[in-house]
Amino acid sequence: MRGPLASLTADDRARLRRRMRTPVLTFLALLSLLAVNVTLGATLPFAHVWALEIAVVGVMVALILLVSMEVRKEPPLIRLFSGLGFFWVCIMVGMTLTDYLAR
Amino acid sequence: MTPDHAAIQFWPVAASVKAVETDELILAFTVLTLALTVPVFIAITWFALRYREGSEADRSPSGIRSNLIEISWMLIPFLLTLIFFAWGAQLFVQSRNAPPDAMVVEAVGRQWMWKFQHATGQSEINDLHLPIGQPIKMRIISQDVIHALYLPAVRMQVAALPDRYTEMWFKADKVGTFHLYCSEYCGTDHSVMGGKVTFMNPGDYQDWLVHAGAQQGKVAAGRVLYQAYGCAGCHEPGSPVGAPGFAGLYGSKVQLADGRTVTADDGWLRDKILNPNGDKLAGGGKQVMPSFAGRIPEDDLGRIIDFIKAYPGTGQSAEATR
Amino acid sequence: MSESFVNEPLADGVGVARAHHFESVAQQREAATLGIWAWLITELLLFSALFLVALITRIQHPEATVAAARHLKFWIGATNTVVLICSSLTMSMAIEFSRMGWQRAMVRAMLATAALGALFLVLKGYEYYADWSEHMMPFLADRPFELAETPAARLFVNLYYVATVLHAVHLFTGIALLLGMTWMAAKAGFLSRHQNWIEVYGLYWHFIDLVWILAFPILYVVNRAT
Amino acid sequence: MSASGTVEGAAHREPHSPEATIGRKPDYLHAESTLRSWFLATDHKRIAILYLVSITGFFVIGALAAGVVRLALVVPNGAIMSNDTYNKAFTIHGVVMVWFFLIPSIPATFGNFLIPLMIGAKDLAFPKLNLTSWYVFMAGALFTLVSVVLGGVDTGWTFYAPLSTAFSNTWVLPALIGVTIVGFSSILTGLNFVVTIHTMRAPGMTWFKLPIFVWTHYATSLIFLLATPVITTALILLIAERAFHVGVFDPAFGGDPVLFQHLFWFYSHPAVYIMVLPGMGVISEIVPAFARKKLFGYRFVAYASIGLASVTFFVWGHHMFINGQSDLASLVFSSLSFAVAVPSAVKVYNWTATIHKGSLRLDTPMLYAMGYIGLFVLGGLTGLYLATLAINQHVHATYFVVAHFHYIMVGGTVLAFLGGLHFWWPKFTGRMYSEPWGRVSALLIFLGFNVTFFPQFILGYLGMPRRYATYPPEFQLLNVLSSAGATILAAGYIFPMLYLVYSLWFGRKAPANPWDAKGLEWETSSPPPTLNFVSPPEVPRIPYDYPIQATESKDQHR
Repeated sequence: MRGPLASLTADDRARLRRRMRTPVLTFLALLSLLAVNVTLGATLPFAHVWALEIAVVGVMVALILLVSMEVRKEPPLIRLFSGLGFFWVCIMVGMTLTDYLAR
Repeated sequence: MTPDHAAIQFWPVAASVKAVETDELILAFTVLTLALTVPVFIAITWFALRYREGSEADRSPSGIRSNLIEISWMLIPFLLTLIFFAWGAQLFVQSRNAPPDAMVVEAVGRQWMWKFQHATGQSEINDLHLPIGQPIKMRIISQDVIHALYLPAVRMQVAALPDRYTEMWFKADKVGTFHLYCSEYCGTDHSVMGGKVTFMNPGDYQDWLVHAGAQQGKVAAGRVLYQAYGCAGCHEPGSPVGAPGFAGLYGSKVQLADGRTVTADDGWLRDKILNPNGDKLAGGGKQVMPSFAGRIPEDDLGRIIDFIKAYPGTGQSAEATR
Repeated sequence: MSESFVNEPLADGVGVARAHHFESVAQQREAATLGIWAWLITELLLFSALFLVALITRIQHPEATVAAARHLKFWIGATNTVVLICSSLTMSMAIEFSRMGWQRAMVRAMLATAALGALFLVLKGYEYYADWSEHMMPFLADRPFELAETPAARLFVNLYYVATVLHAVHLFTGIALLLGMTWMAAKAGFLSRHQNWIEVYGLYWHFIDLVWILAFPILYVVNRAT
Repeated sequence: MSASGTVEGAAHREPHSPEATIGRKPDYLHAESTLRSWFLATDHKRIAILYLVSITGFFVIGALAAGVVRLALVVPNGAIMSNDTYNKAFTIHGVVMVWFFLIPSIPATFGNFLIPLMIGAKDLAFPKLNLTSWYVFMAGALFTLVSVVLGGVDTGWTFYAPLSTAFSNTWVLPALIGVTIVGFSSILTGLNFVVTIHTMRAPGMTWFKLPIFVWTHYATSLIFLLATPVITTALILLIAERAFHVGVFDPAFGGDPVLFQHLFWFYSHPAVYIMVLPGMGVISEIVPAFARKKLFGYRFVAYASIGLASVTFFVWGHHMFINGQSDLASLVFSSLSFAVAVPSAVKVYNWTATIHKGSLRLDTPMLYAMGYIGLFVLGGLTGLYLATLAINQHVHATYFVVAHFHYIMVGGTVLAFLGGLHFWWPKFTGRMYSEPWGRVSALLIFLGFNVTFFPQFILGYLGMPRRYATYPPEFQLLNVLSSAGATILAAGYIFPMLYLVYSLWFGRKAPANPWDAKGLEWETSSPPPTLNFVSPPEVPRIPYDYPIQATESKDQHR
């Protein structure tokens, strides 16, 4: 039940700053990574630029998982679960490609 | 229609080297299966009798080191079955790589019939005549859904895909007539989408290509098409629709509603199939037949007309066209 | 970032009421977190199967896929990605406020999140309208397709609709849930009973965001290059 | 978030052990008796009963369709019914049995009822979600059922494109929508089990004290979570394909129908283990209880469950050897398929070793368990035949396949289901059934099953394709034999339905532990009270603490 920001005590401001630091930094990092990808996509500077784009996306995904979704603070079980789905996606894609890349 | 099969059989005829090898493989696998399962069955039964509650059996701990026994019964059956993977894979790889001198036969599947075309141009519907001693490469495709061409006598089947060619090759070594099936479920008449494959001596095959093949095949093929395009559903005597029958039709004079009389020849039959609404027949029957223009390719149309030409007159046996 | 690793305790008066079948609140919280992660695994595989289909389409029809991808509204997609990244920030803020016990601020952050989600849907709707007017809706039988001369382009364009509609459905459901929860969260005593709802919901929202972070490059960006 | 995990909220005022205040409370069946109390139940035991009643209904429908199929095949020329009727009948049989019976069968009934009891919890982690999953299941299943029975669908349960998307004129669309909906029910059940097994175990109930039943259900739940969403996507694409001609599976637009098969089998092969693993769990409970002996190789059996659930994701391509996938893919999938033999062998040999030097009681559940072991072994090994490339080229899509998977699905899952039903019937209902009738039915089912399905192995090797409404006359003898066996099998199914229902009113009252079995579910009354245990159960020192212990138990439980 807090009032508008103006009525905050100095202590509250410090808490707010401490609490908001990580989300804001993550936000800025995500935006800059997106900017990189959009620039690459719009200019297509070199062949096989998709590989770099995928790598940038990988960093963005890792950032959301580890920081925004706080996986790095979670116990090992949750960490395992958060990675499990991605591992299974690799199985699905990899095994399917044994067909499509060898036809 | 009956291929060379006994009334009751317990082992399928093997008409190629691959078929014999597949049989050997499955027999050997069965020996292994028995070696792995019979002890289990005997053990379960024996234990069930020996160690029934109240029996005077020795139940003192056996002292078996369990990790060793666990690992052995994990690995020994696995390694034994791997032999069969290798064996099966080797036969498979052979069966996937046709020799360069193979004779190419085209196979086209569609709901619900097979059309085969020989290298020399002759074509057949549902039935297939092939020489022995000569590698045959079937180039298979479908016009609609997925089918699969299955020849049990050579122990081979391959899907007929709508978008690309698949291949199957074999070298038959036994003269005879065997089943030919569609083995991928393809809709209503899946189970009648098939016929027979006849393996012949090369000389007989050449003979067949020159004489019988082209001619005798046509009427029979026409009959299949007559069924496949749904003509029979209305035109066969006794059908609920009561469309005009074909007995004695070819060459006869037909009364039309506008008073004209025409002769039912090849050209008129063709027009009537493609444009049923033209040349309305006398007798006031309701015109319900849909147009087949664009739906029947020209070669099929020719076969259907051949079939109508040969349609037996009233009283004759329908067997004449089979 | 080191101090952010230090687990800050919840503020006074913030917590979770134990349901009858749990032995402790800790167990209940653990169950909720694990449950949402299990659900997110299924979401990931759901969308990944679509991405796999997009990959196969690209392998089988590279030129048609590139032609189709270049017709997508790249800049609207990019703007929408920014919108969702903003909504992720407001969601993270809502979670932090809930932990601090600042209920009003939390409710405002949640409303902002829902508003950004709605903005995404509005932009998406505008994008569909633009696609429609450019004849880029091949699934409409009575409307000619712009890329009719490369028939396989149809595959990728239609797949784009399936994927984005599926994502929009998730977002729409998410907004509805969020508004319902905001309504409850505005009442007194919410944070003392259901604080972990915000955390669990936050994971879902971030994940829908993550799916878009994957979908945007897979649909719009990587296929622009031949 | 873990930050706050240890902090108890201000509103948490209830005492920690409400059990102390509970006196003699009525059991879960009699706690309330209104219809509303059943249809809005959140008690996992009541939801299990809801599932049990509904899947029994679906089983009857599927079995009737099977009866129609076997009737048609008595004559080779299709004189009994039209091809369309036959195709619709086998589609009903497949769709209903696979999607609405086999997949939910053991997990949604026994798993739902027993997992909380076995781990010493009061309920599943998410009781409302559990009820939701039943409603989702019923909604999807009834939707599909109406379309396959009233309208008819002729695609088979596999819905292969482009037959299902562009060619069939039947009610494919509603059937697909219903099956898609049912998938969500599977996901919710699996999610609930995973969370419950991780977080709700009683104090002291460590992973290696869990019954194998719980292990296999954990493995099954992982498959639910990891595989089901992929079939959901595949079905959504199929629905979009049929309704809007998306094109990705339609060769007319350059799409690839084989891609649908990949997505389909990525789910549907693991789904085989959704059906098989829970059955293995049931057998692992029954065999030690009736041999009075500790389960042999407990840890190996537990690990084998997780092993099976993982390996099963690498082998789906063995359904597609002749379907136009690349030769490399076929070789890879074939070789990996042989790895399934390892964990399967672990299970079978350990059950057999458990019987060795036991003290056996051949009651009804044990008869089913022994039948299961025999039939599962045959079904599993013929699976290896099918994974062998050269054999597959001959018997793919023949009756050999039909026989193989019925040995797994009926010989395996259905026998385990019936064995488990008899084993836990006293716990579910508080009543004992007629033991002589139980034994007679078990023997009838075993006999009827083998007469029905063994001839189909021969038919398949002779080359009779599956899904055939008509067939060459030389196959008639074996088909008639198979149909005759189906009649015996049907009789075997009817008996339990009669005497089990009879026992509900006239059966002897069951004690808490009629079999003198181990496991926490036997520590509470039959039927259990609403919150499962009157006082917190004491977790045993080791699992399967039966009188006869092989020396290996020391190795296993250091």
